[in-house]
Amino acid sequence: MDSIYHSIIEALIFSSDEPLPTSEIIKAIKEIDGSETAITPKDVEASVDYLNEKYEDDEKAFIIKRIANGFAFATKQEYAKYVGFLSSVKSKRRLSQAALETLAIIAYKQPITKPEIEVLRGVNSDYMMNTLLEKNLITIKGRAETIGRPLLYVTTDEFLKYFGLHKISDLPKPREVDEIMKDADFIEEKRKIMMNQIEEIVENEVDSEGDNKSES
Amino acid sequence: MDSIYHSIIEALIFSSDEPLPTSEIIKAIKEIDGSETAITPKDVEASVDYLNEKYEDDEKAFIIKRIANGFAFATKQEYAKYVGFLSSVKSKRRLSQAALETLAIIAYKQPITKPEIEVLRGVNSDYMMNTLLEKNLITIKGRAETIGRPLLYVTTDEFLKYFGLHKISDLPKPREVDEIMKDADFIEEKRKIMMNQIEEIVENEVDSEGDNKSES
Amino acid sequence: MYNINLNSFEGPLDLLLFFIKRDELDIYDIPISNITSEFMEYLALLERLDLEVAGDFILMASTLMQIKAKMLLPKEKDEKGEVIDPRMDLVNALLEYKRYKEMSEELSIQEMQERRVKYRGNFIGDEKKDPDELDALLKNISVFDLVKAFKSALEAKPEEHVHNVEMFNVTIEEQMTEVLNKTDFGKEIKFTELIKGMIEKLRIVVTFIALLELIKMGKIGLKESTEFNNFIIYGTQNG
Repeated sequence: MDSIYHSIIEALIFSSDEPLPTSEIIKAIKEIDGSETAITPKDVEASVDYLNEKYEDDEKAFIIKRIANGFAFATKQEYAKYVGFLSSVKSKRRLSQAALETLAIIAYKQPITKPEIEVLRGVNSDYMMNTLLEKNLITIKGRAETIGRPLLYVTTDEFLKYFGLHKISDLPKPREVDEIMKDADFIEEKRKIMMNQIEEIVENEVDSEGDNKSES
Repeated sequence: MDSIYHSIIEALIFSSDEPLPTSEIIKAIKEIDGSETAITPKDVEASVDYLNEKYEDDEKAFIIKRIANGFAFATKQEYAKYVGFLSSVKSKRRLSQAALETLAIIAYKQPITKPEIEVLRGVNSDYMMNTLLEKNLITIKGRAETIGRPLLYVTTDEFLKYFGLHKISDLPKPREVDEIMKDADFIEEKRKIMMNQIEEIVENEVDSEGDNKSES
Repeated sequence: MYNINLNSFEGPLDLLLFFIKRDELDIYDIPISNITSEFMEYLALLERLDLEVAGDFILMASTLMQIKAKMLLPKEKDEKGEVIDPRMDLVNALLEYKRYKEMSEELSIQEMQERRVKYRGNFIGDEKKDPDELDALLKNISVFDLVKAFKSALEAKPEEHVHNVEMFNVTIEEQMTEVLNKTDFGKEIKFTELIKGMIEKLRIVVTFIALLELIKMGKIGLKESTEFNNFIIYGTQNG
């Protein structure tokens, strides 16, 4: 592949306001330069890797992330403090524990019906489902073939974007039930370490959010 | 000025939703790094010039432009063809709200004639109908037996596939939709108030038991 | 988090897991009698506060009592002759729930990390140009579309000028020049804008013919407009 395509791929991803799939990149290039242009998904991947290495070397403040089935430019975490101060985009409230729990079940078991979710959580989940639908983190996709033909729920691309995931299979694998009780605190510990690392920054962010501290 | 500020300024301009004025950049930096940080508008200008020179040297596909009293990243003109193609494809792909509304009416009322759709929507729907026909989401199925024998429209298998349905009767019933969207805020609010009340009391009780190891 | 923070209990399963963890119980051998009384105390507390107890908690209370009762009866056996533990279903439910609770912690980590990342904020400065090969230009526009747009433009004109038969001098050449002027340097103009203010049908007809002529010469291009029965004309020559 000609090295000019590094720049073209860079321009395409840079100009897209949503994560750009490999297929769209190839389509755009072939449309402009002719359908005989030799460019494969592998070339695109290699090009993105090359670009990211360059950004790293040149100490750029941003890189190309693989997210929601596509590529998108994003700032590096080091600059979270500064950009967090400026922008209001992310000063949205974080999801509640109940919302995360419901989302986890849907993410791992999708497509799944509401009754199934409620059995797993042990609580009525009307409100949570409603909230997640409104936030466009989940959506309805068809019906189950079981009695009553309940609606089936799946996660959306917005879900992937919200959590910075490339595809659903990038989610960490849930552990087998047997393992769970053996070292039940494993993940909690991991989370705590993580929390401590970034606590300071998160606090700054929360401070600049200002008004919504009612959740804990 | 410390060279770290090149990257910070880069990150700030990159992530801002609007063209970012020099004053905002200085404000953000002083807010995070302390008001005594020595950084002047001239430093910011110099930094942007430096960054742009680097982008030029490294043959990046983008530069920082001065737009409307602020700085904003922009892809270079050399790539306008590619960027233009991408954005035109995107604008065509998105099912607009109007198209969706039309599609919904057809899905729930099929078979239906164009005049009936237009009565329901209150606007001429030629363009929308054409779009939906083109995308193969609806099709023509015979004529109504009424005066003028207008064409009858129905949804296609493509439509079912897109929404993950087996048959049209799998669409959520209007009643179900009401239920999903019903305002559960009230219940949630009540729950929160209740929980806060109990929390206090229980904490007091637990404290008085004296045996609780307090973590976190 | 050993303080009882009721806000953090997402339901009866969550509460039971809390008891198990706090008292370091073996989940496979839950002292059902103790845990039932703990659970009932919690419900009593809710009642003492005169609060409506959620149905889910009441349901769990009754499940616990059922298990407790079964524990006192002679053990049932399955087809293989193995003893059925009345607590088995509850244990499985707790483990499965615990599994997703863990995953929600993972999601929470992801959420925190993602919140520290920002995507590109504004796109107004990007140079965009539609592909300019003739094929691409006319891709979604057929002669039929042209005629349709023409027809609708004519129909939209008021009828009152029909009797005003006037002489006026308008030539195809003049209109071609006008169109070229308006589309100079790759500028764009909508068809409806172009014919705006043209009262006489003849002038519109002549302008339309001028357009066709210019397309044939490759001096202008057409592309789709999002509006119905309209299209955009633009110059293919820079100057």
